[in-house]
Amino acid sequence: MSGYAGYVGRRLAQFLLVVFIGINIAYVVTHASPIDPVEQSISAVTSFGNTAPDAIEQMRKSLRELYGLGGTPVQQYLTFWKRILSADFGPSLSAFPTPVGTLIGRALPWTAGLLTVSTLIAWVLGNLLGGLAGYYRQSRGLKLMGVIAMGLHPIPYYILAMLLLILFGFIWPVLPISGGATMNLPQTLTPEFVFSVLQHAVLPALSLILIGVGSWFLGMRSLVSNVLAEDYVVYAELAGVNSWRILTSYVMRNALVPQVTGLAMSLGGIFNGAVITEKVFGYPGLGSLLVDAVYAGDYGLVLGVTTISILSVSVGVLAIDLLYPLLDPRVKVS
Amino acid sequence: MHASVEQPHGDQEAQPLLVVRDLQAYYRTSHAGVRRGIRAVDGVSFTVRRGEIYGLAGESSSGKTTLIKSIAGAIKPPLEIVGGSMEFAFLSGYGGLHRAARAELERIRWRHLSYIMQGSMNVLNPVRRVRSSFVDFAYPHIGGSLKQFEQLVVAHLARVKLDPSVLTAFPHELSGGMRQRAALALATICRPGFIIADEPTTALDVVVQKEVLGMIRGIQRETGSSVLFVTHDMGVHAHITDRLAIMYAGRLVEEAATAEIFRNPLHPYTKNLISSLPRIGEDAPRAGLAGAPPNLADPPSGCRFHPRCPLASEICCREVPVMREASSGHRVACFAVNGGDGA
Amino acid sequence: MVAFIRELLRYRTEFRIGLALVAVVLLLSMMASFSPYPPDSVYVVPPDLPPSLTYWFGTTSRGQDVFWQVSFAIRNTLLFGGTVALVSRLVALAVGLVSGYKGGWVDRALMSVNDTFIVIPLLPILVLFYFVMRDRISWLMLALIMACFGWAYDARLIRSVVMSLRQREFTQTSLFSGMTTRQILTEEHLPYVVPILFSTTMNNMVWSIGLEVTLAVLGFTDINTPTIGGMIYWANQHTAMVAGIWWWIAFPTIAVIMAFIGLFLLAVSVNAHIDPRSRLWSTGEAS
Amino acid sequence: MRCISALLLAACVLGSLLFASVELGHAQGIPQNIPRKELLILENPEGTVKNAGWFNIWVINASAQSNGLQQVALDTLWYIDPESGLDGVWDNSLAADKPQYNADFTEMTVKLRSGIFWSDGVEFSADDVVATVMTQIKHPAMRFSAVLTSNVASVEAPDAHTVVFKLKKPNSRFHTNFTVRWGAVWILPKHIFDKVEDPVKFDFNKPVSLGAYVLHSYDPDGKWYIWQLRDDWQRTTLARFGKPGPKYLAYVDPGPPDKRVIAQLNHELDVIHDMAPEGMFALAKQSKTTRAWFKGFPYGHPDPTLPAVIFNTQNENFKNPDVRWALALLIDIKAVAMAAYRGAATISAIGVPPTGTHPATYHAPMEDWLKNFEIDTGKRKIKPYDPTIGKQIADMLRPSMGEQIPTDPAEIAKAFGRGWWRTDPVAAQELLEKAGFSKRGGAWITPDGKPFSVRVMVEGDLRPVMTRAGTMIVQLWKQAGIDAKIDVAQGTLPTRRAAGDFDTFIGWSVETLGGHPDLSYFLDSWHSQFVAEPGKPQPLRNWQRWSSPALDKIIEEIRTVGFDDPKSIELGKDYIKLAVKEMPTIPLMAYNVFTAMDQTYWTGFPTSENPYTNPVPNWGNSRYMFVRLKPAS
Repeated sequence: MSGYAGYVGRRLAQFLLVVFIGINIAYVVTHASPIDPVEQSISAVTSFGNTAPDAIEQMRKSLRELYGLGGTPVQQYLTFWKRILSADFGPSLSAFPTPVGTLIGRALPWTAGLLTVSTLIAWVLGNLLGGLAGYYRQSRGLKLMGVIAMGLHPIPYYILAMLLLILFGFIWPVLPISGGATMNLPQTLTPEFVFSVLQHAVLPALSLILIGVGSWFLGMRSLVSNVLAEDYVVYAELAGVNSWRILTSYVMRNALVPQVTGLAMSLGGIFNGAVITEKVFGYPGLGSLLVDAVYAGDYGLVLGVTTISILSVSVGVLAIDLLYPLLDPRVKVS
Repeated sequence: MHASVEQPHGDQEAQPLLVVRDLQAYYRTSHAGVRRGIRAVDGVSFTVRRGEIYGLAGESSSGKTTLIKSIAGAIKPPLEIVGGSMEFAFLSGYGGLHRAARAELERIRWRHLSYIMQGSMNVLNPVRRVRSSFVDFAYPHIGGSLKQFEQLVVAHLARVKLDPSVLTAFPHELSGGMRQRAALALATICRPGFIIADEPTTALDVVVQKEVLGMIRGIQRETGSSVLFVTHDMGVHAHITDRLAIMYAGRLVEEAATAEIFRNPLHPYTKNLISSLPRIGEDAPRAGLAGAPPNLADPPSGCRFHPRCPLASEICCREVPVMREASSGHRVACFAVNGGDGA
Repeated sequence: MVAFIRELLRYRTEFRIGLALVAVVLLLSMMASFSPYPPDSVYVVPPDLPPSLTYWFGTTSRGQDVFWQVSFAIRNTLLFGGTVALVSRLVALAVGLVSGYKGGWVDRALMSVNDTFIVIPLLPILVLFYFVMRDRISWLMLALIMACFGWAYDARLIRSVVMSLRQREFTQTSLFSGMTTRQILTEEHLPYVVPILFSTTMNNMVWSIGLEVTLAVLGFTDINTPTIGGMIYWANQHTAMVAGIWWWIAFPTIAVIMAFIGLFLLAVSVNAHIDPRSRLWSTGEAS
Repeated sequence: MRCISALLLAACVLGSLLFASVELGHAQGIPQNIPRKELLILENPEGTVKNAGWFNIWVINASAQSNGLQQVALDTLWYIDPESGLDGVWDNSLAADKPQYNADFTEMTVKLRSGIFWSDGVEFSADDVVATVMTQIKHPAMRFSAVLTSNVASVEAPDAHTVVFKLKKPNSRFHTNFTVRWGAVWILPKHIFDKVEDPVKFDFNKPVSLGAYVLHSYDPDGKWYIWQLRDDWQRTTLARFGKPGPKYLAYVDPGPPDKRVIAQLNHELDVIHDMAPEGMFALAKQSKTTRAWFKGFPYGHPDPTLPAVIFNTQNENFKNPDVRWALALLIDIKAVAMAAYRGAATISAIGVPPTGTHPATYHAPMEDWLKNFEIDTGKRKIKPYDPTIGKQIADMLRPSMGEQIPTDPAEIAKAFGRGWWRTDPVAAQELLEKAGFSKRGGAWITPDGKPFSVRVMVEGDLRPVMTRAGTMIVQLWKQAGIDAKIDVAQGTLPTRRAAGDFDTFIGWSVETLGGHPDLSYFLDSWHSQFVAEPGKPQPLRNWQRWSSPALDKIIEEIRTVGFDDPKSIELGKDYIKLAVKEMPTIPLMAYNVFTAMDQTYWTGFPTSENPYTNPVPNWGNSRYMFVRLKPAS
């Protein structure tokens, strides 16, 4: 077990390194952005009244001060890290003085909820059906499902989402097509609100599942057909081991290993948000916040979202690496 | 020598464990309406007696694997049993496992028929501990409490000189030899009457090979099982089998007691095999035989060996030789040996 | 090679269907060179006409012939997806194989780089990049950037496969028999990695083309060059979905789906064919 | 196999249960617990509001403005209508009368109404106006700080209903800062802001209203805001026109254009702010209850805004008016109108939007001057104006649109505009050659020997119509041998526009009051005193950075002439003539906004037949709509 502890230690060090480099790259890239938040604010402000250049210069100065953009680049960089380490992303520049944390905190539950659930459903469904399709190769239903998965997989997501929206929002209008919950419903944990949230999540989730299930399905099916040819499966079949047991403990269990890797990474990646989902279904979330922030040159907010994203993906990757020896005992930890 | 637990002592000649009659197993494919058949096993007959180790030799793509697949009932399209029958002592009336009812199969497998595979070090599920393989394979047949079962497994492992600790190990944590022995224990834990062993020692180094062969022999003696032992390695056959059949291009060409075959090979192919016999453990190619094994999709007419046979005559191209007893218990299918009349 | 393809054609229905689909799509994309109109010219034909004998795929609200637009778009999109896939596959393969096989500090160093690429969110970077580059951003440049970010995930996958392959007997045997690392990698491991490579290539292309569409829908691509994303962008600008100009969206979508199903079937059948274990079942070469 | 079947069955049952349960509930995108009959649902084009709980409109990063805040919750001194208005275009809102200037326009006195109350029961008074000015002057990071600082020397309230502004320099148009045309300087509640330590960091949540509605509820995720009619609505300025019809207003983010159309077809969105022309056509075809500004084609409401090709006149290539003219003569306005609006555009050759009262004030009277206007191509003199282009567009559309297209010349002029510049590649070539450009192998070379490249910056998705016009213009220029390319600056256009980081862009630097002939609303900002150095940010609206001593003279004269003085119209015409000669921007057409109104629940929307206000729902002026809305029977 000390080998494992050493492994964990080395892996943790690597994790910290990756997070550090990642956040630094994000910092550099966002600060290389040609969009100046001050100019963005000024252009928003000057939509009224003609303003002399000297007045604008004055406004610019006071904004720089207000936003804390003064100081040398080194000082700014140090301030940035001080903030990160105290888990405070500072104020948003495009929604000054609202803290970045508040904005993210508002959007995150929606994104995390929708994407976690639909990623998980797509993963379970895709792997289950893909596993069955790989195992029962002759089943017509599963073959058909394979064709459907193949066809759904490459449809541009935007098109699929719009089609669903037109289908269930217009031609057969049974599902809400906008927002995260019914308007004018207090966001408290009442059964009514929860139901409304679920109801509003059906279409976005369906679109994500439909688009996501295909790749899991196809991946699992080919993994299973590889595993099927393995000696231990052939042998277990010859030995008359219960076929459900073979499917689950022999075939799926072995084929799932790479799929778990994929799951952890896509779960980590959900913090990027699903910009198009949010756009099409008017679903609240991090994606549009992020794009808005980029537009506005609000690098405080961009960095906040990217940092959270970097952290969560890193944790996901770390988790796989730490769990990998458990999933696949063949892998030596050293 | 102990007899099978299930069967009363009896006349072994009268009640063989397995009788294969004129078995034909083809791979059938159909492309754009054109049906093709690959005659991997084409009219094979033999008998495995109780308590013996029956060897089956032949080079790659001679149809050995197809033959044992057919016997084991592991038939998946495009493989088809086209003709013939296989009668097991423990399963009557079906004419082969492939026709047996599902429930019947589940009852028989592992209890009466087990299997030691080629590369059997890879037969253990890599992501589960060794114990669960024993549970999956044998527990349904043995029953009782799990604790009792485990005691039984531990006892059985001792026979193959394995420590009980292997049960909690993952397969990859064991050495090749240990895995081989664990697989052997797994195949024999139910004391089956019939064991099919398909190249069980091929990938092993000489020392381990010898040890494993000894164990197979030991367990077979102890349980009185019959073993169908398939390998291309004539050295191994010499070491372990009681009787030996030589297969070529989907057909048996010669069958006799092992010692008899080595002493007095009759078929030109057998002769060639024996003369080019490598020493045990040496996996060298057999020299001295021109040409390649035939394409079974379009086999040569008559005796399938004739294109490579030094003794081939005109009749060999035309007609198929049948197995005839050349001396007591020594059957051979060759016009040059049996004389020129056809089937 | 020819014999191999002939064999595939003969025994694999999937291969035949796949080949037909890919051929149709390739033909369509090659037609682009014969377009009577420059791809970015508008109002060259009457707008909003449904598919007819004159305009096979109809015309857009911008007065373009959908047939020629799809032809340009699928060509550019496949070129784009192919470039991303090719470049990122090369990197993924190199990193995955070396990292998985070598292990130790090489693995840790490579995986640190790899993980950094995995964890950095791509979308804001692409958007920022677009802001900096503006109209100088060409499809090739976008493809290279996406390739930079598209390899890491699959490198990890390949590495994990190699890591478990490494534990298998034949690797040890090969090692003892004095094969070099390079030999082991190419001769022993590649056959196991190739199927994964194929399927990740598909996924990578779907991913990159999907991302291209996403960027286009958000308005972050070069709208002067027709791509599938570009077509959707313009269709969107003309609310083609609700305006009933379905052919503007349907045909590019169908083209993408055809291309992918075709490529997928090709990959699957080639995979199955080179895999000695499953080959047995179809050509019946019994052992 | 049995297992799979069972699984599939389970999945199907589960799926259908989900849908069934959904069908039981309300599947509509309308607020809960509010009677639909009392509710008007409008689009807020700002989309999803990032910082939803922020209502302090007076700070620099004011969150949402057109979420109902400026339309129904706030108020200021005057409103000017881009259309004819409920009671004339001018409305004294909080002010009791028009602004009173002294003779040299250095002092403005405002008389205020009495009996107007904030929604928390505090009476509105002159102190609120003074506080509005002083608070903002004190805090440079507040929204109107710069403009107030540069104008106001002091502001005083001699009594509760009088405010006196002392100005730093003469400005006869100072009151327009407090006059709503889309928006203005809104009056803040002194009694609230007095208690606030730092007004820049104050969220003003929940907002105290001076308008007729108060905040009822809002989405913390910024998708919707619901406003409720005040019980004491009679104590607001809107009460003069009667009781507003809708008891509740919902300003929502309805998503992309396709979805807005769907939402209105489902009667879940009463007023769409804007969409692509095709969406408008689809709605007109599919919905019997949808009404737009025009009953038929071209539907859209012409906003008093003038989309144009705006040159960066500090760029060497575009310094010469001959070049700008050459580029104008290469444009086929009919093709642009088709590409941008499918013909549903109101074109204008001169630098004033063809909307509101402007056609009567400027376009019609100047027609003769335009017909006789000549330019010198260096080789000859041509008369570039073609007065029949509006008619040509109508004729072009008639075969496909039929009866919707008017035949009466006056109607055609109203809907499609009058004339424009005749496409004249020969004259354009001569002009370019006169400017020292040369054509080599079909491609134009600048005088300093480089390829003549023109980037046309557009805003992409955010302004689809402009993007489409830009693409067409690029195509036309390209055909003439100019290396033209579209440059999508989605999201960055405001920054780049201000920074002068462009060759040309499609946008507007001309915005007028619409209902009033005065042009100083935009023109004053064109004075060379505001033009920034190259590389320095340009304050609005002179994005073309054009400076002209002749124009400065006109502007300075306007500053000394009263707002309603007929002389300012003459000065306006002088500006138009100058701009035609110099062509600092190529005026294209009015910004037609496809505002679609669903009459299923409400009737009485403003239309071209009953043009009492601007229906475009993000305009502050749209509040007048609410008093005319009646429930549909």
